[in-house]
Amino acid sequence: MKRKIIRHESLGGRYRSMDFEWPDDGAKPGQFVMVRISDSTDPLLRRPMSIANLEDGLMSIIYNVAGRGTSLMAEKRAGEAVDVLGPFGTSFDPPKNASHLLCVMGGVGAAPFLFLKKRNKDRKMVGFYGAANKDGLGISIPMDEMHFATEDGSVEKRGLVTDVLLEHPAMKNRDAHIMACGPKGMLRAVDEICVKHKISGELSLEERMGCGFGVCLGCAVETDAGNKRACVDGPVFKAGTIRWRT
Amino acid sequence: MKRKIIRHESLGGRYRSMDFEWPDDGAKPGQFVMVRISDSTDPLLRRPMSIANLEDGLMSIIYNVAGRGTSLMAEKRAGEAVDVLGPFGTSFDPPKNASHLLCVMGGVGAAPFLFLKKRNKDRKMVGFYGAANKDGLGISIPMDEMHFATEDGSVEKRGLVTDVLLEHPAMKNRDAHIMACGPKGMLRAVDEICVKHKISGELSLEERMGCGFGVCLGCAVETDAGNKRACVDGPVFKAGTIRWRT
Amino acid sequence: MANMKVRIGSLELANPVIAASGTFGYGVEFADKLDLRKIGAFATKGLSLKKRAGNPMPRICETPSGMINSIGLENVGLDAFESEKLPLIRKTGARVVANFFGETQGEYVAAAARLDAMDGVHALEMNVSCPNVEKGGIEFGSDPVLLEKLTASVRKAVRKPLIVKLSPNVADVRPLAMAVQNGGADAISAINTLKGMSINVRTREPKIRRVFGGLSGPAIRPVAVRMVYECATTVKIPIIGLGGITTVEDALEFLIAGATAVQVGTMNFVEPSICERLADELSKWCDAEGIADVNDLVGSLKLG
Amino acid sequence: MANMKVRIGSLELANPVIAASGTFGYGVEFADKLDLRKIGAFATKGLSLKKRAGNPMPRICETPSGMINSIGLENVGLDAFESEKLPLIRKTGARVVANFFGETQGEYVAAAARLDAMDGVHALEMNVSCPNVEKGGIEFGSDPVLLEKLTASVRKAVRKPLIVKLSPNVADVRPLAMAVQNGGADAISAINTLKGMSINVRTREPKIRRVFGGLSGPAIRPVAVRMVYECATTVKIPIIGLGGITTVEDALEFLIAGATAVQVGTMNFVEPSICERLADELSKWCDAEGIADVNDLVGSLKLG
Ligand SMILES: Cc1cc2nc3c(=O)[nH]c(=O)nc-3n(C[C@H](O)[C@H](O)[C@H](O)COP(=O)(O)OP(=O)(O)OC[C@H]3O[C@@H](n4cnc5c(N)ncnc54)[C@H](O)[C@@H]3O)c2cc1C
Ligand SMILES: Cc1cc2nc3c(=O)[nH]c(=O)nc-3n(C[C@H](O)[C@H](O)[C@H](O)COP(=O)(O)OP(=O)(O)OC[C@H]3O[C@@H](n4cnc5c(N)ncnc54)[C@H](O)[C@@H]3O)c2cc1C
Ligand SMILES: Cc1cc2nc3c(=O)[nH]c(=O)nc-3n(C[C@H](O)[C@H](O)[C@H](O)COP(=O)(O)O)c2cc1C
Ligand SMILES: Cc1cc2nc3c(=O)[nH]c(=O)nc-3n(C[C@H](O)[C@H](O)[C@H](O)COP(=O)(O)O)c2cc1C
Ligand code: FES
Ligand code: FES
Repeated sequence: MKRKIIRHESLGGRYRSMDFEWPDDGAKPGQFVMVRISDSTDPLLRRPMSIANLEDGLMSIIYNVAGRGTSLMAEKRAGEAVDVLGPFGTSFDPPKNASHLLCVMGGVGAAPFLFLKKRNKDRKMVGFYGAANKDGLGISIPMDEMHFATEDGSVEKRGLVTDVLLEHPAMKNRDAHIMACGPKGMLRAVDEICVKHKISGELSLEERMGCGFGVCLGCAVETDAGNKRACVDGPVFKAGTIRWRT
Repeated sequence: MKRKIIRHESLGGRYRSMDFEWPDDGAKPGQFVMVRISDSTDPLLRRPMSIANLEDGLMSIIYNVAGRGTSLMAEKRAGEAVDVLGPFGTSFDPPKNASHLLCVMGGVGAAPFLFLKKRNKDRKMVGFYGAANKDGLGISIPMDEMHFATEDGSVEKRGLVTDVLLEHPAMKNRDAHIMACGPKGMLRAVDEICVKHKISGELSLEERMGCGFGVCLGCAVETDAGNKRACVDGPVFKAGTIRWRT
Repeated sequence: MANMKVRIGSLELANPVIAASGTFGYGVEFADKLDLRKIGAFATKGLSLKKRAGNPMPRICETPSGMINSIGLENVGLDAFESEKLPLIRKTGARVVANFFGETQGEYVAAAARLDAMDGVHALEMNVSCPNVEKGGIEFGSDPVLLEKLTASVRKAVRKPLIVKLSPNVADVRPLAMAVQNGGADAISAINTLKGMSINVRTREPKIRRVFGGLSGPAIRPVAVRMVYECATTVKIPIIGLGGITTVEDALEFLIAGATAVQVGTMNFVEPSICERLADELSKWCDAEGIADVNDLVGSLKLG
Repeated sequence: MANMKVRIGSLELANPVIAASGTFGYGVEFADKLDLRKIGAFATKGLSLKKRAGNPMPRICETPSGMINSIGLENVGLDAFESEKLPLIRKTGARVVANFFGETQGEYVAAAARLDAMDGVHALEMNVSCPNVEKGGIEFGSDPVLLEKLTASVRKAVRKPLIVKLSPNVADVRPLAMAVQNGGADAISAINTLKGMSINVRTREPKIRRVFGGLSGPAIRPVAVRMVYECATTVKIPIIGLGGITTVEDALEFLIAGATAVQVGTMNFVEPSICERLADELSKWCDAEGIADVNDLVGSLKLG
């Protein structure tokens, strides 16, 4: 579906955000869309992008120029059209009675949490935002409490965002709920934390995707219940269900 | 070589002209450049385009949106860069003592004659411009005398431009010189006219081109002297030397 | 309006556009993306007697104008297909080509016989790009003798139209096309994916966990058109052409080369409604060109 | 600065980047486009004993991320090559790989022997994707027995490094790689073009007059990398990898898969100075990654 781009700008640092026309079709935080880069057959496949907001007839995505597809995307201008399919996948579904909502975000993995917070303005959320360096923390989210970690120590704590999470007092609480999106290593660490601390959690997995709607089987995730597809059975999976491979 | 596009506009009808920065490197009318459409590998090959002018540090090309390559070209905007190699090939070389210079042009094949006339302002030239319909006559050239022919009769003579050429009084003159650029059928007809009337002529042949500089051998033209390459031995060939195939 | 109906053995399709196996799930995933009644048919993901989990990740990567996949023939198995998928598929009104495979001739025959008995399966497509575990892993589709035997034994076991899908990883496809015809199949589909490989140079690991995978998409179209032409000029049974179709012109290339119908694979991922669009555009193209019957295009290549 | 020198038999190249046959003319056409001393070598257009006019037009067409060519091995012949081209080539200081072919084993041997004697030719590359007119047109490069015999007889006739260039239009490239090694060649280059076809649907004519042509360019890279890997894990002689290289990452894919050197073909048309750029970028990449010797990359694929 071709949609008109209304705004397309750099967020400073490594990320760019793109807003395009989109009706409020009930898309939920954690879901994603598939973006077609060009009408050419190279690059051929669509690219999955988390929904970073949906408000007033505009959908936002926030992306990192990672390779050829996203660099071509960065060349598009406001006024031009972008071809987007979706929304696809499962969403974050924090339990109504959770005592604390802890959001663990790595780099551009913060994008869905912007949407989550916008849709849950009245629920208190604590953000834990990690990246390699300052540049990787470019998504600003109106969390009620925010903690940062950088591998180079340029912002707040030097180290892993999961270390900051572990130090948080809310972790003592079994009714807390953790949600995470970011690199695999981080997700795995969060998963192990959830299991160890017996805290409920949701993990958004970014697998390579061919289609985004469940038919190519390119995005298999091994779970206790067998192969699942990251695009329709995920991207948001319950913590404690994934069989991690090295 | 990446060059900045200074102007890019529709000429009305089917043609568009693009002006980009280019030093006056001695390029001559009849020569062409090879334009890279995109950094993507699809479309892969450069597209040959006649030089329509070179003046004040700007080169112009005029093109017809014929297929995928030229449609993508049409999307480029002033201020962006275009990747151009050249100039390549032979040029029109009308004899100094020709009594009349007769330019036979078909459709977008008029482009090199714009450059030819600009470089030969003081030489009298007669233009014969043919196309399927009015839309195909969109290149305006300050010839000293201009005749038109359209297949649908929408402009001047209904029929072939070569018929108009044959009716011209200058054709009685053995010292006239004919130059032609356009579709193959037209070129072949002009070639036969030159031979029959014993008038010297030059034909610019548009063969499919892979490289533009003589190495792929994709542009072979059969001549009395064996295979020639349209890109380095042409595109401008002497009339009476081509072995036409159906 | 031009006639769009084409015939594959005893099966008549409303038009020549079929969605290719492995790119259209079990069809039901597309029920909200296009009108399944408006396309010729769809081919299911390759089915085997037993459910299969497939290969480890990563299973796909992108290449210039193409992609490599090594899904490893993951599928729900015939039981679940019959009990869970087929009832839903039947409701859509789609024409169904059941794609299937085995690791031994016996498995092929058994799977084919079961599918032949299932209500709502209209034709069988046999994927022979699979290693024969009884013959040291040589692919069924690479040896004419093996292939003719396999085709003949499956033929005996089924009454529905039998299509054999050829592998392009051969020196010459013509003896294999002959083998399929001699074995009694109703049609050939060509081509399956080309064996390819790609490397992540940063990690120096193959981009596909199992190292090799199948190359599909526009990149392979010239190879596919060539093989379809070679098949069509070798055998009399109808050919279903596929490999890299993205536009109606691409589909026409296959028809003109000698295909009676076409399949669209990888592009279903990029444009989920493409099969319906191409069926529609093909019909309009025929009308615009004054072609009364799409079958008149088949094999209409003009040689100079 | 990392060592960039690689060895093909007795020939040492300044770096592993070679311009591929048929895409670099006779080298002299590129003298004003790049510094020929800065690339490993270039391969000439395929040479035959006698001059050849090649195939009728059209000879090329574009395909998704690729092109088809059917030039028909047009070349100036060995006499003109020696008397007209070679003196000019020698002035450039380029390393020259003379690509050659024949229609019979005798022609191959005769052409090879002549090139072996020419000053300024540093290595020979034998194109075996040609029909054997004595054997009913079967390609020399498709039959291991024929190929080993051909290689051995050419080997006897020449002292310069002998490279045999393999065709990808085979079911399994490994027996052919073995045949080349057994025949005594110094190296293998792989791959030549894939047999392809494309049709102009408006005119219904093949886009290539001779119907079939060779598919090259980025589209075929996954097939090429796979075949290079298969060759490199089968034989001990060095492999020269090619097929669709457009970036330094692409070149690295081939090295990591097991190639000692690479060739760049079609992309010379699009970016005439690409070989020099890639040689430069490869050296910088090694430095940035702390690789002391480009040969350390060769076959460094990590399997999980
Ligand atoms: C559900 C989901 C949601 C995503 N949301 C976002 C988002 O909101 N913002 C954002 O910037 N990125 C997001 N990604 C990742 C994004 O899709 C990839 O970065 C993008 O496809 C890279 O495309 P490219 O052509 O620029 O890079 P390529 O040249 O294709 O690859 C560059 C690098 O990205 C990696 N990569 C490629 N595809 C994927 C993929 N599907 N998942 C993970 N890594 C990949 C490659 O391995 C490579 O290292 C998401 C991925 C998924 C699966
Ligand atoms: C020396 C030379 C000078 C040229 N000058 C001009 C010019 O000034 N303006 C202009 O509009 N066009 C010119 N052309 C033709 C132009 O190169 C083609 O129209 C263009 O390449 C089509 O590209 P495309 O991708 O848009 O079309 P494609 O999709 O590639 O093809 C569309 C149609 O154009 C035909 N075509 C493709 N390439 C060529 C070619 N090289 N020559 C002739 N026909 C071709 C195809 O057969 C097809 O019918 C010139 C060609 C040559 C050889
Ligand atoms: C992800 C994927 C899975 C596939 N699975 C199957 C399969 O199960 N059985 C089969 O016969 N072909 C399978 N194929 C091959 C396609 O049906 C088709 O032959 C091939 O992709 C070429 O067509 P295309 O270029 O239009 O994709 C698969 C292709 C892809 C891309
Ligand atoms: C126009 C053209 C002409 C070619 N001529 C020859 C040739 O004469 N001899 C040969 O061995 N290979 C020839 N090739 C094959 C290339 O050398 C190379 O193997 C092939 O194009 C794959 O590499 P690429 O994808 O980088 O182009 C030719 C290729 C092209 C495109
Ligand atoms: S991306 Fe295709 S099945 Fe998930
Ligand atoms: S276009 Fe390549 S030789 Fe003329």
